Amino acid sequence: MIQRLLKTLVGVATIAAFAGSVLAQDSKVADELAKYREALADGNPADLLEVKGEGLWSEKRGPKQASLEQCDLGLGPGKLEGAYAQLPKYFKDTGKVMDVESRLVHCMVTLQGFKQEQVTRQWFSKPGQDSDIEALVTFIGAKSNGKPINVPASHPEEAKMAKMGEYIFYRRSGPQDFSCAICHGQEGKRIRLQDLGNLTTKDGAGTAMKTWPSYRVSQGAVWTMQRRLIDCMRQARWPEPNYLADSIIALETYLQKNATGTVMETPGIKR
Amino acid sequence: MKLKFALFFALSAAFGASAQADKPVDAPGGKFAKDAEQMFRSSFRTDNSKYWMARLDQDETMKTCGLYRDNPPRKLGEKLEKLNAATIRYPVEGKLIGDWKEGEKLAAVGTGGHIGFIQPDPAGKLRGGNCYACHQLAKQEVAYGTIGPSLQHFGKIRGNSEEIIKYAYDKIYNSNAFTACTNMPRFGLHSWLTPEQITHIVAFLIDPESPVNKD
Amino acid sequence: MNNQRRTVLKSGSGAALLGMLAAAGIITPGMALADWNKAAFDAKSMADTLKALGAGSPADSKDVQVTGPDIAENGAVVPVGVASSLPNISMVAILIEKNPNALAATFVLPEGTEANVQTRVKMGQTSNIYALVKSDGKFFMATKEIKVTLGGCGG
Amino acid sequence: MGNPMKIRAANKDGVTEVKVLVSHEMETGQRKDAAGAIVPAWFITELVAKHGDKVVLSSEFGPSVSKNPYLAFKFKGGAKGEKITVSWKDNKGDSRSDEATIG
Repeated sequence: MIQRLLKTLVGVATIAAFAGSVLAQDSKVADELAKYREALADGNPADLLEVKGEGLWSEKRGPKQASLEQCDLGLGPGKLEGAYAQLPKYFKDTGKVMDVESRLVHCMVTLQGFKQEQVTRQWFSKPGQDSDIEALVTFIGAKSNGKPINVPASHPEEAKMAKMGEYIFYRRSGPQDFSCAICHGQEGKRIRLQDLGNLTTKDGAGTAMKTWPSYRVSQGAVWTMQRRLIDCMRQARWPEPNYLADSIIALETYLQKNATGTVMETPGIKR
Repeated sequence: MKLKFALFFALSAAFGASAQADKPVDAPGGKFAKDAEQMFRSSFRTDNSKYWMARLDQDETMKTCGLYRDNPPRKLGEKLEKLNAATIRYPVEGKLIGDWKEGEKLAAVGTGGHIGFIQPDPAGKLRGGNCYACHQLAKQEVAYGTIGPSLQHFGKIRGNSEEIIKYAYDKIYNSNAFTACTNMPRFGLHSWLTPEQITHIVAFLIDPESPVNKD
Repeated sequence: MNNQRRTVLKSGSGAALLGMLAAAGIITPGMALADWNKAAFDAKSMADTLKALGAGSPADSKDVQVTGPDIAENGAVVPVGVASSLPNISMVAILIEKNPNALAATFVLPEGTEANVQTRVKMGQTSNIYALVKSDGKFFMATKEIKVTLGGCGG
Repeated sequence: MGNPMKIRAANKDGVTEVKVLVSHEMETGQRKDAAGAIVPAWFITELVAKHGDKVVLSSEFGPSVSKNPYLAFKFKGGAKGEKITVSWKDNKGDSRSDEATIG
């Protein structure tokens, strides 16, 4: 036991010594990365999609030839300012906790008369194939820019979803033994050069959640939170969840709850 | 933080004040853990193959680590470490140190094994160790992660004794044999890397000619 | 910083909207568009590209700058710029040595337009970036290495 | 026709700075799709910016300009309320023009 303890202590001391020697190089790398990110910030291609989403929101479409202007995202029909920042939440009319995307699809089905399969077929874009959902979510997200995230999860159904999200966050499986927590449960770590953030804290979850939806330069597309989390599961080498799956909404509820109070800065732009 | 926990558990165990309980007081999901497991399982596309879905199954290590947020009480941790140590297999040839150049390639590769329908890896895509995602290794690679400790000059510092070589091999094969619930994958246990591939990564860490040690 | 950017966008959105209204083909394309320099864009090596641009072997100049970060987080989008204090610059080009085709873009600058252009390019790997300028009919060049890093989870 | 561009133009101390963001795939012609087939090249070849009737920048792009191209440049002159027009055409013959007012 004592031996084990000593081993750990020696290990920590060795790491600390290393950290010192690489610090100078690291800070230069960090400076150049900051320069890179700053250069991208002015001129975010997500802005092009936001304009498109704005058009789609007010355009009369679908079998019912209706716009989405009466869509209730939780603050009342047509109330968009700050709506994204307070999702996911419990909706009486469906009896479910819904995130921005499941609620948007609900509106497209109920208000515009689309079939769910029809509107979700292209839920994310591919080169040369635009996604209406991506554009709409970018537009809806931008309407919460500058607003604090507010998901207290005080309704019992919301509290339950947040708790179930926490369970999934720590659940390990697959050929790499991954869970969300192994990369996102500690302070001050990075994967390659990307800061990870501790998503169990307000700061970490806030930094992560406030910039979505976000234009990803590595993908050449805006990613919604559903897309982000479904891809996390792909990276964990797990099978593919359904779009709008409850497990994804549960994770979102958990993360938004942790991030509550953080001011949104969206659409973001990142690697 | 983790060290604090380790200290706490180590000390409490040493004083005989057993910290072992069947369940931690704050298990993730609380009273909804069972519901959450069911919901999670039923959230996947029905056209995922059975073989893919099997990747969601958890062994005892995974279950315990999740339950304790990767900080199991020391006694449980030791039990898991013994369990995992028993899984380690060695290459048929018996040689634990291979070709550092092969290891260097594997350390940089982060692809392989992705499934699903959006961006799966094509069949036969090389599965790498993705060591740089979490560790600093060769000096010239600046894009390294910090989830794990720096391994720069691994061999230069520790030498190339048989014990060190075996330690490196065992650690890569099954990291949980040393530290239960570490963030590091169990590369050998899951056949993510073959024993031969592991020997190449061992060489990358230990061979004096490897850029890990040379620069 | 992001919020600041949003403010800029908001105040400029009137202009963007105007742009949209005017967009539907009111201004016919093709006007004043020169012929695309196929030979230069198809050239593979630096030398062949310079030849196709009629630049020969340009002299290095301290009065030409390649701007951009030393490290790119992703090769798909690398912000680069060219700036120069040389007189009467009529043309600027950006070349990426290790790309399959070195030439990324050329800019013809009429009198009154400053020799200060920024854009974003793709880089397949870490490479030298060259800025080529034509000043008073003569070509000058400057270079900078940009490191392209692998990022994220790795796949 | 493509999607609208985002054009910002601001005059400060007699110099107008123009920033353009264009919606375009910018396919290199070297990428393979999921089935392993080469995706044909599709990229903007020419882009021209005008201040009123006067050309202030005329550029040629290759496929290594990033997806959704970004461009920033400055010219002497220009006044608040005057028009900036940006036009592009691509290798498939598609084209588009948008305009913005100098702010």
